Amino acid sequence: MIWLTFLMALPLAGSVVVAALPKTNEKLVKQVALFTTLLVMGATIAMAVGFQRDNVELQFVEKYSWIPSFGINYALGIDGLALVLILMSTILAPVVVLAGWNESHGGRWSVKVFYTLILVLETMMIGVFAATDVFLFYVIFEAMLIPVYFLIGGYGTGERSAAAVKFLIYSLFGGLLMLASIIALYVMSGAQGGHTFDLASLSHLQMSSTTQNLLFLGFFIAFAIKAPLWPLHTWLPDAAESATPGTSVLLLGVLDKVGTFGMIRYCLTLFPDASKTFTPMILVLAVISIIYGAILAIGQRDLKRLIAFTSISHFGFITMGIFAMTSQGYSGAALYMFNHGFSTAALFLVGGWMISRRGSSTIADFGGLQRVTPVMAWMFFLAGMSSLALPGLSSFVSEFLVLVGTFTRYPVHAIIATFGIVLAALYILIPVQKALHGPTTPGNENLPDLNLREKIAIAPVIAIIVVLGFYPSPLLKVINPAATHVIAGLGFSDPVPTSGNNE
Amino acid sequence: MINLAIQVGQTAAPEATLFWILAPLTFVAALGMLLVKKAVHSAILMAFVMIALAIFYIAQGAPFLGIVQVVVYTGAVMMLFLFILMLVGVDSSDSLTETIRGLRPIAITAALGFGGLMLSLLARATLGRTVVGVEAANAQGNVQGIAHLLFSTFVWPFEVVSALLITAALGAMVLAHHHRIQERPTQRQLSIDRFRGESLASAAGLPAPGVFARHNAVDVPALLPDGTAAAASVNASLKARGDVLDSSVFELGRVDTSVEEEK
Amino acid sequence: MTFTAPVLNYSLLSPILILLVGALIGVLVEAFVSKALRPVTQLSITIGTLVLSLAQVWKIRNEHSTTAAMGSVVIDGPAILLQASILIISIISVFLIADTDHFTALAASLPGSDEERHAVQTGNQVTEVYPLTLFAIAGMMLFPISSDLITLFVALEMLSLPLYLMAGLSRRRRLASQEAALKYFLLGAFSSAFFLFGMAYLYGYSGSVNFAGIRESVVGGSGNDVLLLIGIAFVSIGLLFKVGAVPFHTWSPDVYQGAPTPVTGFMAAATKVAAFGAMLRIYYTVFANAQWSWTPLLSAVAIVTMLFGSLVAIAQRDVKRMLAYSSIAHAGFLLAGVIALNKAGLDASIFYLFAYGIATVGAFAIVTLVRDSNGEVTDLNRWKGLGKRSPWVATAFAGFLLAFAGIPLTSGFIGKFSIFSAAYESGAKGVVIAGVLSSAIAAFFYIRVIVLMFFTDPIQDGTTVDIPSGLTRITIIFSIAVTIVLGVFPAPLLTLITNFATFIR
Amino acid sequence: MMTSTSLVYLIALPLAGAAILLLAGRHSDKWGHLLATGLSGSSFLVGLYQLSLMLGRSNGQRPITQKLFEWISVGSFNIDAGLMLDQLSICFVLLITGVGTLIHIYSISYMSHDPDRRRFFAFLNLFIAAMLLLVLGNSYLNLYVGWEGVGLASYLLIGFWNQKPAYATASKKAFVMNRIGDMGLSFAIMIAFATMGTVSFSGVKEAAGHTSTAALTGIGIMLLVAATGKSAQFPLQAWLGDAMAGPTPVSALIHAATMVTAGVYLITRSNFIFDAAPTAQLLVVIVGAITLMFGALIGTAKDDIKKALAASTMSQIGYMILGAGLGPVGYAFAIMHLLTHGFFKAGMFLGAGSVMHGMNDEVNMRKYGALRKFMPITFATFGLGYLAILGVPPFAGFYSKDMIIETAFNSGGSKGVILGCVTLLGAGITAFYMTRVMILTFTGKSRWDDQAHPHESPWLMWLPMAILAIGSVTSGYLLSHGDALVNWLSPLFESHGEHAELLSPVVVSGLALVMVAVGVAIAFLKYSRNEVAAVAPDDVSIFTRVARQDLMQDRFNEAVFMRPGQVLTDVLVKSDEAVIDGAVRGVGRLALGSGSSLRGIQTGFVRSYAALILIGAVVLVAAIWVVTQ
Amino acid sequence: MNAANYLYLSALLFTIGAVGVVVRRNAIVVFMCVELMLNAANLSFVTFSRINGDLNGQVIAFFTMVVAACEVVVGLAIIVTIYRSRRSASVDDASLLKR
Repeated sequence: MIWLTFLMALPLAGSVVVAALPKTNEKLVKQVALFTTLLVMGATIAMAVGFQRDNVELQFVEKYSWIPSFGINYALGIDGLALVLILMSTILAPVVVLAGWNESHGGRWSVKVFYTLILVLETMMIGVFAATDVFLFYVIFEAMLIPVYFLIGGYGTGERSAAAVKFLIYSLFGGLLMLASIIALYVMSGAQGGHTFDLASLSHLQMSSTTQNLLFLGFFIAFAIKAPLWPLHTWLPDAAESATPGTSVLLLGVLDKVGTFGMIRYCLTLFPDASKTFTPMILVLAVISIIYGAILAIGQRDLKRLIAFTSISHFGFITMGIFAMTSQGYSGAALYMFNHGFSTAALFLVGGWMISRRGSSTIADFGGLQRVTPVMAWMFFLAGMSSLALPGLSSFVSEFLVLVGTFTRYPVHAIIATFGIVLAALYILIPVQKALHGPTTPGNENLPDLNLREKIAIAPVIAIIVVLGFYPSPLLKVINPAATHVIAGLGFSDPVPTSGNNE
Repeated sequence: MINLAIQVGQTAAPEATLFWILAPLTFVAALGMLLVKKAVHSAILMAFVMIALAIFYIAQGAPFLGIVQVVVYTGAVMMLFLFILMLVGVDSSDSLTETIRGLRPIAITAALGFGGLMLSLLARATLGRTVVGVEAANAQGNVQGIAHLLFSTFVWPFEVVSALLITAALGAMVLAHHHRIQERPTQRQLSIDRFRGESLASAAGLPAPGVFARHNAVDVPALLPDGTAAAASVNASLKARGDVLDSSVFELGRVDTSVEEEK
Repeated sequence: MTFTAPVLNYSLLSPILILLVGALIGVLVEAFVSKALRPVTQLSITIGTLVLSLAQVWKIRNEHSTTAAMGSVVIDGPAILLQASILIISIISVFLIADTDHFTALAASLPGSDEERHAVQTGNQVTEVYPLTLFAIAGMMLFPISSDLITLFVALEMLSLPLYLMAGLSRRRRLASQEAALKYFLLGAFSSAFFLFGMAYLYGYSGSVNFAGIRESVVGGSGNDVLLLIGIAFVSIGLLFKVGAVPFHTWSPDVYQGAPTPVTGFMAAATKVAAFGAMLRIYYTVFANAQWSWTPLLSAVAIVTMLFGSLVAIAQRDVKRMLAYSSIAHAGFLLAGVIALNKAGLDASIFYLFAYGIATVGAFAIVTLVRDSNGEVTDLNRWKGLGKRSPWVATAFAGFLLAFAGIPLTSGFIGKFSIFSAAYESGAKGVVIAGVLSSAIAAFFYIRVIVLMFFTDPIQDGTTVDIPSGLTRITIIFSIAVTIVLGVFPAPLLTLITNFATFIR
Repeated sequence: MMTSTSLVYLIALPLAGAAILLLAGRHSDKWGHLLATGLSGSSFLVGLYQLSLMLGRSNGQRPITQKLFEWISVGSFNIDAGLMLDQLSICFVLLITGVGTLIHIYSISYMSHDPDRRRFFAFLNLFIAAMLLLVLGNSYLNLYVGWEGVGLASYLLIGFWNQKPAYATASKKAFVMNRIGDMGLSFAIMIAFATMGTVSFSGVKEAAGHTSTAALTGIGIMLLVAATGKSAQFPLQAWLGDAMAGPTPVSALIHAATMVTAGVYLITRSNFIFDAAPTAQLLVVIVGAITLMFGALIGTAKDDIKKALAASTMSQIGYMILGAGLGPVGYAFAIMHLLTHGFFKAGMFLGAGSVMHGMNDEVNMRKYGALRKFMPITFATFGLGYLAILGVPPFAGFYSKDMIIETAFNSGGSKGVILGCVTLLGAGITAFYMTRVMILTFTGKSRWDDQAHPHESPWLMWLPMAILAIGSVTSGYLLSHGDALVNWLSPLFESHGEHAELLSPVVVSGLALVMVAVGVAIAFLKYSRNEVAAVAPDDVSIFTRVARQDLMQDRFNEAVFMRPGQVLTDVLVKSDEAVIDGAVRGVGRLALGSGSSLRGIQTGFVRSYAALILIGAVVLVAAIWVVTQ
Repeated sequence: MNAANYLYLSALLFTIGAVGVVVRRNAIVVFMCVELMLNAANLSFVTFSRINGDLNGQVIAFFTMVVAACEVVVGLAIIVTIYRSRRSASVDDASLLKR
């Protein structure tokens, strides 16, 4: 079975086709890109059907020798978590293409380049989640930066190049720290029975606790930059402010997930003891991120920056769930990753449409949109509700799982984090009021409502948000086995209810 | 310590005398290279050092090298140096004041440090084997011995050095050789050019130096009617070498032309 | 004393001999072929010679692990690999040199003189560059395979002298070019004096001029180490000077900037291979057992070099100077491979040298293309918007920069990874950490250039991109292809290196 | 427990209505309101059907459940999407769907001129569905979904006319303050799961017996926080007055009859927790007592008819909370008051709406007067509601409120006395401000301006009012006749021993009636005898002024939470830019600066380069010198 | 008389040469100082040759002379070129390229 390679090859082939098309035929370029992403989505779903839910081992495993001198393999394989994230990525891709049908206009380069980059990025998005060889993971992890860098810098708005550079430098810095750790792992593996980058083999390495702590930090800082965790977050608002909405969706929705995914896949697996050592510190950072991100979001005047800060808050939740070391926390975090992808996508896409219609991203420039463009306004409202984790929408399930899972082990952290849900109400409702409610701001009277293409693009996102709010079981069933596996692998089991002891 | 390990006593007395006379002189001469102003003097001192070294070579059982040192190094290479020095200006002299801030103290410290440390280290060094002396190797003659090595063990570098020589020759040619890419102008042509030029000022030829001047040397420019110096009257290469005397010393008082204008 | 005729093993020396013969033919061509025909004749002779030499290297690849020329040279795996690398880099560099617009029409003419103008108008060319290049290449080929002090010294001079000359042959900004030649020459001679002095002490310490003999003394030496250490120190100065390590780097920014760009590319790439090749051989074989003495010092030099190169490059405004500082930083990375002193370090260094060399030539090839009416434009501010003006050229340059920065999927990443892991394996963690840190700093200025090219609007100042001539185009395409292929599929080359690279001692 | 398959229809019907109306958009403008009303009514019928089924079963068999699907299941955290209908929920179901349907009917006419009537009905249906989920959910987490769902519906409906900035702000305020309460519910669920390992009602009930009091107290307090948010109890009461920004039917349904009583439901539902956590229970009582006085006092000073009613609602819910806090004896009475209040307060709100309908949406009572003649039906229905809330026998309030007062007195000790006095005093103040409303609105001279043409509302509007008025009159008697409600609910509550009676029911009723009479009398003296100023007079006592400003609650919130919050936000926004990002930029600048200064080494002079090499050599030699020492 | 004395002398001459490169400004003098350094190295070679009792050192010295001669040719050519362009043989004047 070469499902995963096939999945990665599809968009790559698409990008080649797009690159080969004439520059002038923009429509065809877009159609090909859309068709490719839809094809990938279909293929992913087909693959997901064949996924054995109860099997905690990696599935769809592929392994070919890549650089034998270093023991590097082209090794792929997915567990429930990876499957969920790949699904998210491949569903978001066509949505982004369709939703941002015109956002590539006005960039520094042609439409063709935009879609070539998007398709290349999709290949890497699949690969980064599927890689089971640390080296392969690192390669994709770093290489992904390049297309995003050009997408931000080439097609963004405002201070786009500065934002792109900031993003790249930040990420590269983290990546290099991780590289140092990877090198150390590689060398140790050589001393303990042969050079390898195989994740499973590396997880059995013997190392002193100091070494483990240092290497853990190397990985963790890289991921904490990626997933922006306070105080390493300052690149994100700038990047999100400058990027096109579609790029932002892929950046916040998918790329940043690599950070939290990496914490689970690499930090926890490779350095279980160090993970435990650093858990208290990380939890504090996560809680700070939750509250800090929320407060900063409240204080923003720019719609895109606001959304970016909400994401920082959400990533705080995800990180907290991961390091709560309970199955609820883990599954909640995993589910949160998926859900955040869609709720942020909805916010960014609708926000993007609002911005492109109005020609400004300052919240104060909107006003009364609900009267003018009701459908768009409702979509924004729904997306916002999902972002503040309204019960019945998908984010609620994950956020609550994270909180409950954290509470059973770290009640204080959970309690502080819960205050985030009140702040969430503020950071969503304030822009909702300013942008959608009130009298229509002069100049906005004739803004067009969503057209059919936009409706079609946003529909699946909203549908997923709503359906998963009521029926998250299919995803949870895929995630749970991995959750228990990982938690048990760390030597943890869920805390037992205390009341049993009081009898 | 080397001085303990090496007991090369065979030629001790005369060689020691030679050394203790010549070595200080060599040292002083070398030091002099740094301290004298004129490049030519440096070169002479350098030649002295080289000859002294040649003597040391011979004293140490390397007569071939000593001769080569005198013939090739001192005779050819140093002459090349002197030749170029002539070209650049034989009596051009360096001012010895330092212009790069802080370099002088750094250089002196570095020199003292380097020299001192090297001497101290050499005093510390031990060899751990007995000193052989070169007599055995020179048994069949120094030249024969070297030739033997040169044409057997070191034949490859010897061959390769030829490439180096070619490179050097080629390089010198590239940088110094003018292709005659223009016909040399004939006297007739020059004359025509002079009259058809933009101005007839020079048609009658350039002013001769010393004309109307208070001095008649070739390096003193002529004076123009208004008392200023005529730059064109001095040979260009003198000027280039910086050998032109400052003519202002010889200038007449300036004629005030502005008064005439006012009338 | 009976004289036995020396055995030279000409077949093993043939790559170098072919080059020398080619150079001599070139010299003869200068004398006998008409001016009009010289350029094309010289170019074909040079390329032909290089290809022939490469073929010869290929042919003798399995005869390695022997000494030749009475023990003056060693032909072993690394030797073959290094020679092949030098030749490949040289071939693509010669393609750049073939664009005569970079070289002065008449070196002997005064800058700005009528004579010079006339020489340019009549299409005069300094075709002597070709034989000089061949001599330099021959020196470079010899340098890393030398196995006695004399050959080493002669090779060093043989690669240096032509480069000194070539640095001064630029067509534009000739004063700067001549200044570069002067600086390169004076400092080069200065450092080779140190090198020679160090050799004297090695000879004094061991009583041998042959590497094997010296190594024997290092392993089981009698007496104390003072002479050895002085010898190592001074020989190192000479070598570190050639590779451009701090504080012996000072020549490189000035010379890189002043020299004609094709020469800079050739020098930066090929010299580095040769010098590091020799360095690897000397440290891995001759000095290996005195590791305790030189590892700390060399580590310090490596760390300082990486950080210095990266930091100063940030502040540069000239693309050639920036690349020069970048190459200083890379010298630091490569020193990590020397410090590693293990098989992995050797393999990694050879890979890195090849990958870096190719990318460097490619980068300088692109520098030659950006021009205005006065020739090349190296002021970075005028590179603004290059991506708009000529996307392919800018993309290729970005590719090289990313390779220098060590971004995955480029050869630079594999090189950096392998060299750092080798250094880490040998316990040089400080060097690795400094390397990682300076990579982060370095990324800063590589990215800045990318920003300038792609994300800044062009200023209308007459800067254009020259349409690459066929040969330059080959160089660029080849370089970028190698850079990417080695980033994605490095396995064949790495395996080849692993199988080949073992020093015979 | 028996399972059922039909419970879901209770929720599904209105939910489908909401979905259809929202998705179909303008296409359903013509028939949307009818569909919504019909679906709400059908849900009511389903409720009645369920009631009949329930009546047909024996006491122990009455609760029924339905598992819809597995909702969340991770480790030991297993939550089904499950419904449970028992004696308590059926009361609510009928109240919600019954009153809800009436208000739907009322709204058909009330909103007929609004272009967005369809959307209004969609939200109403959404509310009904969410509220039903709240009362039908079989676990705290399911309840939580409904809990926030009604909050959302409330937000949407308060802000229905959100083009007015003040209304939009009011809706936001309501949502945020509700969220604070919701946070309490979250905490309660988390504690419950951490200590008991379950969050279903049945599971918690079972585990409560062997759970530490501390944990139960924690859960109880957190549930109380939740209740204060949703039921506008002290200290989270500030949103309710502003919530009157919504259309009047909304105020009637959500902010009087149903949603705001969810807190009472929650406490009653969690009786097993509060019974085992006396501290939490005491707090419930205190909150109820404070709020009933608080609301009553605010009510005395409001000139806006809806806000006066809202204050009254707050106060009446205070009664219920107080009742629920009195333990097993109080739960049923709290529920009874809740039901009767649902009738009369909804009726009065609809009456107010009717008045506004006839008065060009004027809400200031000072501009009313003498409407009795123009709106006789409205006057009649409103008047019946008035009598009910006053607790005049035999109207509904008499039965329910007196029970609470009586239970309060009998709750023992000084606590009983204090609570009894507070409730009595509250009854008196209630009588005062309700009489004031009656007088200002319906009697005296007309004070309206020329544009107003008061007229009676159409039948679609007065019919629901009339039905509710009938309820106001009869419900009290029906529910308390033969302790019908108490017996009906008794299987749900653990009965403890009867308290000693401090005061007999007759005495209590007498005292209450006296208080009411006093209140009415004062109101008559103050408002009926004197001319009422059309503009609220300024020369009033400090107490009136404070009461007008809702007892400074907004000012308090602003000074204590909003201002510091804004300052904190501003400071953080600036410091994010200056400190955190500044540090990052500082590192960049440091690198650039050191690079620039290191450039200085490259002087351009070949001699200084040589010097550098020489220095390098000296360093090396020195190192050797040191090493070989 | 100890042969090591030659080594001391050689070291001193080398030091003087090195310092001369730093302190002198005339390019030709600078270059002569480099030659002095090479000569110092040669003296060491010859001395070590004597100590070691073989002629290898002398052969190296011989090679050094040849190489030095080549270097001189190239070096002087460069110096002459730059002198002609700049009319100055001072190494300090050649400082266009910096920083």
